[in-house]
Amino acid sequence: MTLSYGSDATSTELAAGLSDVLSAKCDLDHVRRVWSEGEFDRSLWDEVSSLSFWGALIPEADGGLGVRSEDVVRSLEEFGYSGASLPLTETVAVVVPTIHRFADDEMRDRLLPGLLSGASVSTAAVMPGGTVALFADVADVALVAAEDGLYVLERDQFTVEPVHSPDPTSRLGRIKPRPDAFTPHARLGEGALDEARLRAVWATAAVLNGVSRRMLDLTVEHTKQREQFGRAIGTFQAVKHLAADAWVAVESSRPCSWYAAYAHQEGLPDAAVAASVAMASASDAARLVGDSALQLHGGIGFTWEHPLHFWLKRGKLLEHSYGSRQFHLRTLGVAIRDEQAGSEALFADV
Amino acid sequence: MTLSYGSDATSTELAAGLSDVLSAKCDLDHVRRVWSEGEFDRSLWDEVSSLSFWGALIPEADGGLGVRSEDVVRSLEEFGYSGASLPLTETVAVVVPTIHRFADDEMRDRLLPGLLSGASVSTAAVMPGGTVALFADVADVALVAAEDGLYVLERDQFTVEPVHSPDPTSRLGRIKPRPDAFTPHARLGEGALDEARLRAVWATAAVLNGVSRRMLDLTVEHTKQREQFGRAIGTFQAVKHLAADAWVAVESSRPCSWYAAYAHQEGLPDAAVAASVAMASASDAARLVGDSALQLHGGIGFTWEHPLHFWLKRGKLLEHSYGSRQFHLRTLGVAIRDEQAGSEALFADV
Amino acid sequence: MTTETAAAKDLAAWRAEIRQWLSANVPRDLVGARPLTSPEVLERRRAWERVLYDNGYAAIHWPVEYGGKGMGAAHRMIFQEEYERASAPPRLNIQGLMLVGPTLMQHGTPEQRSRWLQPILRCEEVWCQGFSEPEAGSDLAALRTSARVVGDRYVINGQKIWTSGATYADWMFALVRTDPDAPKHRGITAVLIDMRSPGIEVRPIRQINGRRTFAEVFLDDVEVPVANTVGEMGDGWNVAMSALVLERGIGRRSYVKYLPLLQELRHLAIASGGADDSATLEELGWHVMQVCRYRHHVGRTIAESSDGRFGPEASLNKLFWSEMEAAIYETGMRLHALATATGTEPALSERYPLWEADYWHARATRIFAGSNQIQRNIIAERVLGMPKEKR
Amino acid sequence: MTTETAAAKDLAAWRAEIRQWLSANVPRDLVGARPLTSPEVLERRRAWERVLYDNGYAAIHWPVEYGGKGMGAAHRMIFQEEYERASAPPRLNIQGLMLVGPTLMQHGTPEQRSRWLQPILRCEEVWCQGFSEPEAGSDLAALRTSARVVGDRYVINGQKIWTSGATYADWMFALVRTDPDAPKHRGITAVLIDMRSPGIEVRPIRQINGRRTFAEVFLDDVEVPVANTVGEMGDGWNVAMSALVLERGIGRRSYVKYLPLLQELRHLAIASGGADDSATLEELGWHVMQVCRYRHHVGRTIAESSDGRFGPEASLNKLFWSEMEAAIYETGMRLHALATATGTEPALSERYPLWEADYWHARATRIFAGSNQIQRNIIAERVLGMPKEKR
Repeated sequence: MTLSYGSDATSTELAAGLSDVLSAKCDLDHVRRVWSEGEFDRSLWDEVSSLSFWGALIPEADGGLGVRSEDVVRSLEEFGYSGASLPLTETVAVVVPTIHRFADDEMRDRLLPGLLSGASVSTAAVMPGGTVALFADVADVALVAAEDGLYVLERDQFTVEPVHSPDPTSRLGRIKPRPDAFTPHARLGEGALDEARLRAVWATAAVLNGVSRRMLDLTVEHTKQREQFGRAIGTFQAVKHLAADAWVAVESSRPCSWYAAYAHQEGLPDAAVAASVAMASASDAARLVGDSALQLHGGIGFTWEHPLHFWLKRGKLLEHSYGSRQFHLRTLGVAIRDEQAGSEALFADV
Repeated sequence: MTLSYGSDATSTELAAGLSDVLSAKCDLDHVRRVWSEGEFDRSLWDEVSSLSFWGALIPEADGGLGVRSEDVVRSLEEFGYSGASLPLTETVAVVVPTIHRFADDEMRDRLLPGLLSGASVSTAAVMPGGTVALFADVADVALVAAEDGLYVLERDQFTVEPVHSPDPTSRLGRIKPRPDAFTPHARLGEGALDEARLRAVWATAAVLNGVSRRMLDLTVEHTKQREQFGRAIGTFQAVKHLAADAWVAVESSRPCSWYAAYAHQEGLPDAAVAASVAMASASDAARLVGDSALQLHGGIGFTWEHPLHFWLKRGKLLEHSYGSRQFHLRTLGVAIRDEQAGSEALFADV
Repeated sequence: MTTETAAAKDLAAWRAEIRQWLSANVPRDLVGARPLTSPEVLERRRAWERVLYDNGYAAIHWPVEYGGKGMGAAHRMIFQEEYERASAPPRLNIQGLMLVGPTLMQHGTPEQRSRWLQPILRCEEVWCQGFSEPEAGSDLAALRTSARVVGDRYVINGQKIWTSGATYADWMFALVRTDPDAPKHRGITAVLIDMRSPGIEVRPIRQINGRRTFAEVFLDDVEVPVANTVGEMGDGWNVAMSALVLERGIGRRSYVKYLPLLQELRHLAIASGGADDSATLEELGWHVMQVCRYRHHVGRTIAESSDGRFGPEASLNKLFWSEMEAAIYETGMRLHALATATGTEPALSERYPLWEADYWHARATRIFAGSNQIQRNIIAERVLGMPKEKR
Repeated sequence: MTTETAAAKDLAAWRAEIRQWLSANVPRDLVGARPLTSPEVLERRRAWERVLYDNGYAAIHWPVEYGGKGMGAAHRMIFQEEYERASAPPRLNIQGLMLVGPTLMQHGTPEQRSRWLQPILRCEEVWCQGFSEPEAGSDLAALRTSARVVGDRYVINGQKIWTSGATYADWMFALVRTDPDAPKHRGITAVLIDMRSPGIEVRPIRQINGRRTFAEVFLDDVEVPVANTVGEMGDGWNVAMSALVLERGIGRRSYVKYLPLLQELRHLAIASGGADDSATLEELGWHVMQVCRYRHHVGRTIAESSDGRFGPEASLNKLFWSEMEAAIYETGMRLHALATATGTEPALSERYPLWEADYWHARATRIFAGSNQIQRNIIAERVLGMPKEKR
């Protein structure tokens, strides 16, 4: 299988299908409403559920779409671009495929139908040392990391304590398992935790790149319209160079998540490095793009009324979800310390 | 005593005296010759010696000028600005005052006259873990740090192994003490090592700021002269903003070395913090200014013939002398970890 | 005793005096009171301003003849440092004390000075500034609010934006266009507008951090006496420029303001396990360095200014502190997120929403009072003497 | 087997073929030979080019009809990766193979192609590029070198600068001004100049790293047949622009080139005690990230390009690798200085002067082939569609 970096037909079609629904149902007014009302966006969740999207990564025989990991990356970018507030990343990229692969038959049969239909909402708390998860309070099913592996907790097995986040629509919360929640039966098979982490990381990187693209598009549009000193501010070199650097940051980050998904799917020796590269570069880009976006919008970007801040805040949340930039850079630093730079654990041949 | 940040009469007069000699004797042709010929610039050394400059910081009664530490800072900047290749920093700011204060009478009487007259050349290897010093091979006297304090070694007590440096005129070398060099008699009194380190740090920061100022001046001048697209490149906003950021970096760094010298002179509780701030900010500025200087000069800046590279290379050497930026930032990080931010050990009242 | 030493002693005595007075008088119940613009808090802030006035501290930089102490920059900066160290309440009438008062002293008529200066000093009349407009941000001279002269009155129509304090200010120091046919920088006039005039509507702007500290001000046939003109009619641009130098300048913000932020970073770093981590220590150290740089830049500028006025170098000040502040808040956002993810002490978690609100505000500072892009142009052209852009 | 899978197998087979051939054939005695431009080393490099030619690897991207393999971007990148992984000698005739050959295929006459293509392929004639002039750097169209038509010859006068390989090149692909009265971008013509023509003087430029890899070329009444014009007389600007896209584009530099640099950073970090230091690890990790980004950006560009030609997005490529490379060398300078100060293994110390020379060169890459400021303008205007500057 050759790596298409998102340009092949499957990837494009899947993204187009999702994008159609999102652009029809999740326009700026919708995003603004979700941010104002504070409720979980159940109607959009149901719309996406009707696409059979949640099972994208599991085989058709098991009720999924059977596409490859790298083929959902473009869809994840579209999701980030849209501003929708859903546990889309967690469900499609982490929970469904991990349960499909690592749960026993009983658990699969019990949980997958609801997850695939959208009747159950899910989330994942899989990074080292943390039990904070997005959409924790609306999750029916949660993957939760413990010292000895990855557990599947259902709604009555945990409580949720809300915690502050720059993006309240992502409903960040601390998952507090009940004392008896970590049963052997709830534990997924060997390797589930590593797998879930990798998935969460490359998938979130893709979403974050979509967030960055949206911020950049809003900004470039603004600089073409906004006039000062008798000309569009986009004519000023200082403005151009900020925009150009932002574009370079995001466009050099995007292929990294495509590759990370591919390396993971193929089981390449550099899959872990690739995931950290994807997330660290997406964070780098989001910070730079967000910074320039706010600066180039001028005052209007600081008003609640202008939509820019929805993506700014989503970006700020995702930058620190599933491992901060620093966390992933250290992972990469350790990787090169322990392996020669020419090793396939850092740069696999493709 | 109030802090004048370099604007009082003593400071200005001392700097003007040095600057007169340097601008008369150390023009661009002279600098180019020193870089080409590879010899120690003994003639310029003798010129500066004739100013009685080496004893600036020791009392008039002992043959010095009796000025205060902060009053030599502007002179040190002029030295950095001039491009002269001399162990000026080490002699005036480190070796002479440290020996004057910490040596016993016998050593003072034996060494100071030669140091003050310029008959002896001196250097200092005072940072943790290192024995590399500027002008090591021409030094008659060297301060050398050991685990139990600071030692004064004379020419026959050490050998020198040349080591690579971006600035060959600064004659970087590793001082290798002879087996019997670290005698009790050669050891300076308690506190000498801390004192010498502080001095070397704030003084080098001042020199480095002078180096940065010269690079910035050369660059601004170039952008006014060089035309592309039918106008001086200094009219382009991208060029302006690089130059403006460079200026901000160096002008916000300069007062830090003035303050560090003052805090040291006055024995303020934040003297150590102030020295590290001075050096870290001078390194920050030098890197930024050097980067922009080379970029804005375009191709001409890469020719040996153009003088920019003398300051670029001097800057690159000094950035990593007497503690790198990283070393000093860690020192500051440890300082704030161990002290509340409002403590006088971080920010003394003045 | 040399003059210099005498001066140093004088400054030390001044610091001691202020420190002692503040520690005895700062109203503890105002520390952290929120929102600062609620009617109840505003009333207490007015009361505090009267206490400052009664003790002669309302405007130490104003000349003695106008009720100040005629103090120079060094004394002002010490006052500011001690004021911030004491966590004293934010000054309520900044625009009046720093902008309008000094501008009237420079450009006003004797009648204007006797009408307006004392109420500023006593905080009986609070001022806001009406310069920015929707189409006139960085390009201030593009302002469109029009003032037609009808008899001895202006009739003013237009809109101002980003006006802090508009909801409670009594007066606005505004720029309006009195001559639509003159070149852009001509035909602008500075006027003093009673905020209670008919035709003024103030709409607070909801910002991305949820706060409403700025407002839009709509002016619909607002009548203002021509006698409220500051300087010559049509010379408002020059009046405004001398006022803006005051706004960007030294003396309104000391390094002490940043010490509590450094302290919070320190707590966060320790709480999230970074106390022995070299990367975290370097990052903390970098912020310490920046705050020190800011401190000494201010100190140097004061030492070099004999008359308390500052040139284009003031652009360094604004550029530096706004970038420094944004960087401090950025690090704090990361450390707060980290502390939240790993679980931390409630005292720190409670600070996170406040830190975030301040984080967004800190990023706004890179735009207001002349965007940092504009400041860089000013530095390049007026300090470094680089040639002007082709226009 | 799907077409995609077949394509993947084809690429894997190609990689295996090249890897094996290079490992058997790369002349070990040329690895690290310095200086690369000494006559003796040049002779061995020519010999190596002939080996490549004899085995059909001289110009795999050239069409089969001209002696290449007609391979697309993916194959070329694999060749490049393996070539760099094998530490094979730098290609001697880059300008001929990448710039002049493809340009003649696009714009040349049949006679020109049959005269010049084969000697390029066989490395019998080495080419240099004569575009830049002292007054025409970023503003290439400001070039002044004049070519007067006298009968069937041009008489050329002027000066070129930053010409790599001028000391040993046989031919120069140059831009000259044939019509001094035409607008700046008109009146430029692309010509092929025999470097042995009377009136040519080559003066190597001593660079700040001590190397002399660039030269000035002075042209004093140099006669060149008008038949050596590439494209139309006066249309040289368009010929040059299509050539420059090739120069900035993909396929000349793979991520593999940076692996030895990362390896050196790794050694330095370990040797200077940074192996367990989080700040050092983050810094190393950042460089790994950057090299991966570069790799995947190139991979993506190749995947998206069907015809092997690249648009303004190529500006990202040049901007990214030049900044990445400069940053890697900057870290290395710090680590080398640190290792020197604390004392380290001789093998690393010996590398320091070489690293430094390369460090300065790496900073030059941000200027040559269109400064990074120019690249940012191109991205903003041609990729993002931002409006052009007022001129």
